Amino acid sequence: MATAARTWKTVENGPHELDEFLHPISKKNYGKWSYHERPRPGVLKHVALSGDVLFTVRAATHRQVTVDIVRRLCDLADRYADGYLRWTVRNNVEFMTPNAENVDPLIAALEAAGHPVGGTGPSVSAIAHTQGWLHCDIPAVDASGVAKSIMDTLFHDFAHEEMPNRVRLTTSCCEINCGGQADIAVVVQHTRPPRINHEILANVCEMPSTVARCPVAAIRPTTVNGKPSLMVVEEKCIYCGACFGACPAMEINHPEHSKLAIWVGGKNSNARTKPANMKLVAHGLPNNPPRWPEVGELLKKILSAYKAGGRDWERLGEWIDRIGWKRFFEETGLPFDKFMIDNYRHARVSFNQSAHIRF
Amino acid sequence: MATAARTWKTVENGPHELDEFLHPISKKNYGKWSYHERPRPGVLKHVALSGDVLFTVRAATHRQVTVDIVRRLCDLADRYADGYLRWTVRNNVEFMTPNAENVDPLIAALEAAGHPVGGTGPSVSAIAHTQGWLHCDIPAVDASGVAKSIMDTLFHDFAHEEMPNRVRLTTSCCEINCGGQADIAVVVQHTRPPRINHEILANVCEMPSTVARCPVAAIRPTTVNGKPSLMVVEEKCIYCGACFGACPAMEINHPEHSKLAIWVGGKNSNARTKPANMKLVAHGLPNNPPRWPEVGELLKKILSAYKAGGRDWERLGEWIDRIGWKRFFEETGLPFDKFMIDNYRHARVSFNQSAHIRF
Amino acid sequence: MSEQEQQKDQSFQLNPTPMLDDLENGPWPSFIKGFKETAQRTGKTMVRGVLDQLNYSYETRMGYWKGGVVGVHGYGAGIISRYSMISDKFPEATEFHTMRIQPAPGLHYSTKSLRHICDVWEKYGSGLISMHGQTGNLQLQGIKAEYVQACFDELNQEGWDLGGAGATVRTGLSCVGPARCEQACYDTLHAHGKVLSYYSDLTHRPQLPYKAKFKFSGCPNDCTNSIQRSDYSVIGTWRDDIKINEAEVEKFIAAKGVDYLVNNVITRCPTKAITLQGGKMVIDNRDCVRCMHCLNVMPKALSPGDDRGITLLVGGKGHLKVGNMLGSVMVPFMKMDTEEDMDAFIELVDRMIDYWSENGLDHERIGECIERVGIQQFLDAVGLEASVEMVSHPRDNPFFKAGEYSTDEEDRDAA
Amino acid sequence: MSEQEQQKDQSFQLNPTPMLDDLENGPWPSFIKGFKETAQRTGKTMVRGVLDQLNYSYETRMGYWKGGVVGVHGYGAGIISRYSMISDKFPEATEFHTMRIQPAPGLHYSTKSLRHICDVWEKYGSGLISMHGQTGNLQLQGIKAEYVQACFDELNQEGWDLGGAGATVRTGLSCVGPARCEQACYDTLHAHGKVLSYYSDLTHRPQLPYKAKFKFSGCPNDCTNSIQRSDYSVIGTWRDDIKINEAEVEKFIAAKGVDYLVNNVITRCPTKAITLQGGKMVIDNRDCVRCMHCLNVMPKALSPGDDRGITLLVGGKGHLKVGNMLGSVMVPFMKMDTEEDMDAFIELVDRMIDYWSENGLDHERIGECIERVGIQQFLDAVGLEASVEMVSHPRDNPFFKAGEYSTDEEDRDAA
Ligand code: SRM
Ligand code: SRM
Ligand code: SRM
Ligand code: SRM
Ligand code: SF4
Ligand code: SF4
Ligand code: SF4
Ligand code: SF4
Ligand code: SF4
Ligand code: SF4
Ligand code: SF4
Ligand code: SF4
Repeated sequence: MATAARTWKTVENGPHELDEFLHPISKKNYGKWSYHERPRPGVLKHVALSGDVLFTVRAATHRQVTVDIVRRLCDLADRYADGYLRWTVRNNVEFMTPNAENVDPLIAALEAAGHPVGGTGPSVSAIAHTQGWLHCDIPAVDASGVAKSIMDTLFHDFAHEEMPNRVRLTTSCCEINCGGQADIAVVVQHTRPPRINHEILANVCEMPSTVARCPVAAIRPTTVNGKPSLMVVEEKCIYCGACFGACPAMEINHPEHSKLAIWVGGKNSNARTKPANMKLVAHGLPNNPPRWPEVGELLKKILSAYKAGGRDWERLGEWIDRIGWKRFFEETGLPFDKFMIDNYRHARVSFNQSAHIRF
Repeated sequence: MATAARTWKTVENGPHELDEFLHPISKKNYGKWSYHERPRPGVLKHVALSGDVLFTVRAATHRQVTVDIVRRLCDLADRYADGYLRWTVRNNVEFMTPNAENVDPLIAALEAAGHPVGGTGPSVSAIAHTQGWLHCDIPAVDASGVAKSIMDTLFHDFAHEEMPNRVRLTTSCCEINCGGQADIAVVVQHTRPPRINHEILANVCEMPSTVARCPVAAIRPTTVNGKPSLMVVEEKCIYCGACFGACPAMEINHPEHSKLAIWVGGKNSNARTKPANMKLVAHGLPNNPPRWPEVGELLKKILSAYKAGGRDWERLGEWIDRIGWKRFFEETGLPFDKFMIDNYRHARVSFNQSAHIRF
Repeated sequence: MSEQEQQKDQSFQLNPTPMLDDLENGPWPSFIKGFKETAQRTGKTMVRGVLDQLNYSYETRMGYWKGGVVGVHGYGAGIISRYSMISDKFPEATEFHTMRIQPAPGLHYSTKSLRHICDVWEKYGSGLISMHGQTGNLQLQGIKAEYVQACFDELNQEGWDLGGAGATVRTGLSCVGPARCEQACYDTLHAHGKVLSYYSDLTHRPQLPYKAKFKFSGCPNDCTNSIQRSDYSVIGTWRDDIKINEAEVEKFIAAKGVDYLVNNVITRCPTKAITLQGGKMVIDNRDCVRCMHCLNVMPKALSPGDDRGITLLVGGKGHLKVGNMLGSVMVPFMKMDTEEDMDAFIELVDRMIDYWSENGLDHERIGECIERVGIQQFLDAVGLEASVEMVSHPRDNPFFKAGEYSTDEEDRDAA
Repeated sequence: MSEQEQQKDQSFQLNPTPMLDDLENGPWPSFIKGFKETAQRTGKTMVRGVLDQLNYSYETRMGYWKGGVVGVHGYGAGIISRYSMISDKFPEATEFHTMRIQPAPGLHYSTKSLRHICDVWEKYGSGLISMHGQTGNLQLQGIKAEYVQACFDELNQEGWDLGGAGATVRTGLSCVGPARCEQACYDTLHAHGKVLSYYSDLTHRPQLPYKAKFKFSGCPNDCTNSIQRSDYSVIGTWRDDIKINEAEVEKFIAAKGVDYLVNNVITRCPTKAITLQGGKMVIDNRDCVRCMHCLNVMPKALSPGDDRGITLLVGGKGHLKVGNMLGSVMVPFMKMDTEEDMDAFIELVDRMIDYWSENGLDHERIGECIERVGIQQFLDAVGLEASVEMVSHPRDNPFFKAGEYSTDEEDRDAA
């Protein structure tokens, strides 16, 4: 087949046409919605200006799905949602129907098929996660496994709306952080410089690109066994792993020395406060497959303090802004340490340049 | 005299002993004060836990005073304040007395002597200013003249407490800004790179220090007429004038090209908000002695918008935070321009990284 | 012969994966369970190999994939090639390439279209799908290089195109917007479709300093996380007053009480634009920054105004080099109603991409580029006026070069 | 022969200074009027020369002073020398040096002491005084090099010492504090005296990378602007609860009304630590950040707690190089009641100055030095524990090196 003559001429259309994929009620009331309600966790009810009603049922998937799973979801969509379905930006699947009586059976069928319903309103929605050992070429951890383990632990709060506001989690399998900012993020953290594999370097490395990739100019050309190679000035290196993305010979990953760190208070919406970057609150957690229990425990601590203390509509970072970082560390029992003080480019702007202190 | 044998052996005591300079009521109630009131602009009434009362009368000086003026103030202190007086950090003079009946005659005498009383509470206190052409070796403007001109213009608000909160002004005669951050600051701004006086450079310049002083590494060693000298890479230079402080051959000042800029919203107290740096709102104002009328006009505009719109206790920067910078520019009639967008080291942190916009 | 056509070995058996098996437990859907199911049913050895290698990764706590070059005819991007570094140990996992497919805007599908994808994918590939990647691609995960072109051709005939990778425009992401949401201030789905189609060439053939992402959110709730995760963040907003349904406001207060109104609406407004006056809420729209909070709490009572459009924020990106960079306002407002509006938008973005293409360093995102050259230069180059809404506050340092200075000698002498 | 002793020329006349004369008008005190008065009375030609040169500056819009080296026996700093660059034009302005004198803490004087200074200064100098410089010096402005030593010796006999200049500890500044202010949480005046006396040697002899300034404010109102303008900003604070005089609170509310309380106190608290409960104000001291606002508005009703001490902020400085830098918290709290407390404070600052002396670059302030080396290294070197109060928030980028890593070869192989 691979050698058979190709008869098809590529059509470079970019994104697929949307028209044929929209639910008829969506199409009819396109851009003319009035308001929404949340009848129960996992279900939205949107009301159009025309008076039309559209129920949405949101269910979890594990993102790394299969043709079998997709076909099963299609079966449910054919049965309960007029043959349409969509995915959310957090890998949840959504079924829409104007028929209120379809909602409960759909929920039952989804849960029977292993797709719990939830993730709406002030709940913990699915984790936005990345590729990990399953596919990426630079991961220090498996993203799908970490995500699965955490969601098993926090499951109650996916299926219930009991948080002060929505909680968004991400996990990322290297410091590059494809998972992005979140209320709570679990990100790989390296604790030592890359070891250079001089054997393969000459063959696999575009050396000038690799040198340029380093944010602190710690990589220098050198000669090893008479061959051109690279070296790392270890005092300068900040263990970021960026060079490994450029060149597989810059071996940053290590079963012991690649750890996990926890970040909190990221926020993307503009509601109330401006979007905010997440901040480091724990690091050096062991890379402990298959369940990474230390991570789950810590997330539970953070979320239960937030659940207990946060006010309605306060996102996690807003709750901390109100009570102060000192109390955040007290109430979660996490230790603050000197590494959590920024010493990178804009460090100064994070210093407490005031006499505002909580005692 | 200069050659006469020296008999005195220096006593390196640092600050002068305080004890003999404290008013007896201060000494008696030292650290044991209960509260204060402001009976009228320029007058404070402090009440001690002991019940003792101490009135303070605050009057303006022009800072660049003389023995004649100081002696005159001493006469008043002897007559109305038991022989003691102090200066504030803003170059106002203060007389303290436990006798309420001394207050009015003291005020009258001070004003007769040319020292208006005021500067307390929500007023415009004296300008903290710098040396200027009178004394410094690098100024582009005369600080005392600018300060005098502004205070003549704003005089009403020194003598009255009609502002939303206290207003602190500074002026500085070069970009180094010895006058410091303020609610409103008038600071020199250069609009072109230094011209190098190669004639004198070799004699007066510690070249490596001068090179090191430049924040953007725009200064390079070169040779001029066979002699070692310096050159400025004009594309890099940010016209800061720092090199001129290191070396008088780096002639940054110019009667036309050295301008004045206005900065607002600096705040040093920790009351409510954290201390804040001031921000650029006008630049390219002409250096126009002896009265710099353009500066005074602009300050009046800013202050009258603040006076009209600020809420009680809102410092100028807090008022702007509430109404937004857009409206600040609208209400003062000042134009915003691209140079007011930061492009220096921490520029990014001043960008609007949100969809929060006022229309 | 496609994978599917290979005779299924009747004796197909998965190897032991003790570390992975633990992940089959628990209430959350298990990807391991899913993989095993598909492997068992189809007998795909690639999936078995991948499970084996993954189990080995769990044991050794190291990853074992390396990249290479795999593509389709005429394109320079869109396939992420993965070769096992330990194929001697796991020969079945030797190749495991991913095809990045651009879904429709808003991640909408018909079951018909999805079933077709599944059929094609089962024919040529592993049957594993990542749905969706963080950038928004439908990731068909696990195909051998030899089947890539055929698989693509079959999909392309049904309107599916590849997404970006490397130094290209990437697949876009849009919120559900007008299809279902009352807050949508512009047609995110149409804008997404139009803009990304326009950039197909730049998506398929690396010609840029580095990647460029677009995300489209219908309102400042920013359900696509665009400010954080895209170079071009397109967020719906409005310029006139918030629309108020007074009857619904009264119902809200009657149902929830004034305390609730004060504590959950009024005091949460970031700019104190809302005040309580005689037990009623009054919005001073001049102070409103369109944060969405009050509209979120009271969706029946409050709605975006009628004069709608978008705010464009530029420069969002991840951690690399500079630490996380949020996008910042580049165009405070522009209309986005008509095709002409969208053309004007594309024209503007074209100028930005052009500037960046010419001035960006290798592997430098546009946000980093603007930070390096200084925003003034960028604004001038793309023909935008500075606006105070681009900043949280004006500069606080005096290090700027305003105006032109004379370079003639006379002037030098005067100095 | 001192200046004063020089026979006053009977025909002494000021030259025309048309630009300056305009500054004699207006309600604000006029320095020109003052200068002329003193010049006329004393016939000091130096003052005439300075007025002439200043008038010329006003005409040409350029300054004409240059520095040099003038000092007193044994000291390396404290005199700012000024020579006219155009002494051919204004020979009377040839020399115009300034003596920086350290006043008593809080800028307090007796008339006796001031009169003495005036007499000595009229004898040796111009009679012009800058009272005070921004750093807090009494600046005796205008003396010839030949009279400097004699003038200093006479002043020093009455307890006046020189302040700093160049790469030294500089003269300190303290708020009026316990001498008159109910908010003072420690003895600013005594601390200022003690600390600056201790640093006399470093004040008089340049031995540091650059200047170092101390400012002492009795409470977070920071009436000395210390956070902004000093390397070591010492600010009074308290650890226990705000003291409340309930009767005065009631009087306040009775007099001003609940609205005023809400709008001017409660809603202004930066951390929402104050709530209105049943028409009364309740402070949750755990959320209070000691900003002073409520105490400022209600000085009779609210006062700082009893467990008082200081916060030390390090690194404040002006524009040069890095843009304005505000000091940041280095010691959230330490007691400052006893001599031993102050000794402990000095010991700590000594360690900071030592570290900076060894690690600071030429002309680098301690704040810049800490920023360059990274705060971790600084904390370790001076023996301080990291505290969350040092930051507004923990780091938001992953670029840190936590913990030690093994460097042995075995480990390398394992990788
Ligand atoms: C379906 C989805 C958009 C899509 O096109 O896929 C969506 C849909 C809605 N979002 Fe969202 N949001 C969705 C992702 C997001 C994200 C991005 C994310 O989760 O990664 C954000 C930004 C989160 C952040 O700040 O980090 C987001 C921030 C919001 C907010 C602002 C919340 C806040 O207070 O900060 C609202 C307002 C609200 O909750 O009323 C909102 C409101 C809504 C509403 C109520 C809008 C409406 O009127 O229909 C929708 C139902 C929300 C619900 O779950 O209760 N949506 N929303 C996304 C569902 C993700 C999921 O499966 O969990
Ligand atoms: C697949 C995906 C993770 C996932 O499992 O979802 C992914 C995977 C990779 N990302 Fe990513 N990124 C993915 C979304 C993101 C996002 C999120 C987004 O787009 O919303 C980000 C943050 C936003 C941004 O663009 O910065 C992201 C920031 C990065 C970066 C850091 C870029 C930066 O400037 O900070 C890199 C490194 C690089 O480009 O050199 C990177 C690089 C990579 C590479 C190419 C690793 C490498 O250099 O070899 C990964 C290929 C993995 C693989 O085997 O497929 N990926 N990456 C996501 C793309 C799926 C898709 O196309 O739908
Ligand atoms: C005398 C002086 C201290 C000294 O040792 O010299 C002083 C004295 C007092 N200050 Fe101050 N402040 C003095 C300079 C300052 C400064 C520094 C400055 O002016 O350069 C500040 C910081 C200004 C800034 O943030 O930029 C300052 C910020 C405050 C504040 C905080 C105001 C705010 O809301 O931000 C208060 C509280 C208040 O006003 O009730 C305060 C309060 C006070 C009180 C009421 C304290 C007291 O209870 O006695 C004193 C009378 C104030 C008045 O004028 O009404 N003082 N005060 C200074 C008088 C300067 C002058 O002549 O105008
Ligand atoms: C006299 C005085 C201005 C005034 O009229 O009040 C002054 C005058 C000078 N300052 Fe200043 N500074 C004076 C207070 C300040 C302050 C305010 C303060 O101390 O509270 C600052 C801001 C805070 C700080 O320390 O940064 C200040 C920041 C500077 C700087 C910038 C330092 C920086 O790192 O940003 C320089 C430049 C330098 O040191 O190279 C400077 C340099 C100078 C020099 C030495 C100019 C030079 O490099 O030749 C000036 C000598 C002028 C003269 O002829 O007397 N002066 N200078 C102030 C000292 C009087 C006194 O001792 O009482
Ligand atoms: S976070 Fe890192 S390891 Fe994970 S998918 Fe992205 S680039 Fe790969
Ligand atoms: S890990 Fe980061 S800092 Fe270290 S050498 Fe590699 S790119 Fe540079
Ligand atoms: S601001 Fe500049 S010119 Fe003015 S006194 Fe300070 S250093 Fe001299
Ligand atoms: S003016 Fe400033 S930027 Fe320009 S050369 Fe001098 S020190 Fe450098
Ligand atoms: S971003 Fe706004 S318009 Fe889009 S789905 Fe979210 S709330 Fe609705
Ligand atoms: S949208 Fe946000 S800023 Fe505007 S009034 Fe509502 S809460 Fe305030
Ligand atoms: S800083 Fe505080 S203690 Fe000192 S004078 Fe100001 S208000 Fe009083
Ligand atoms: S001192 Fe400031 S932070 Fe503390 S309760 Fe009063 S207003 Fe709030």
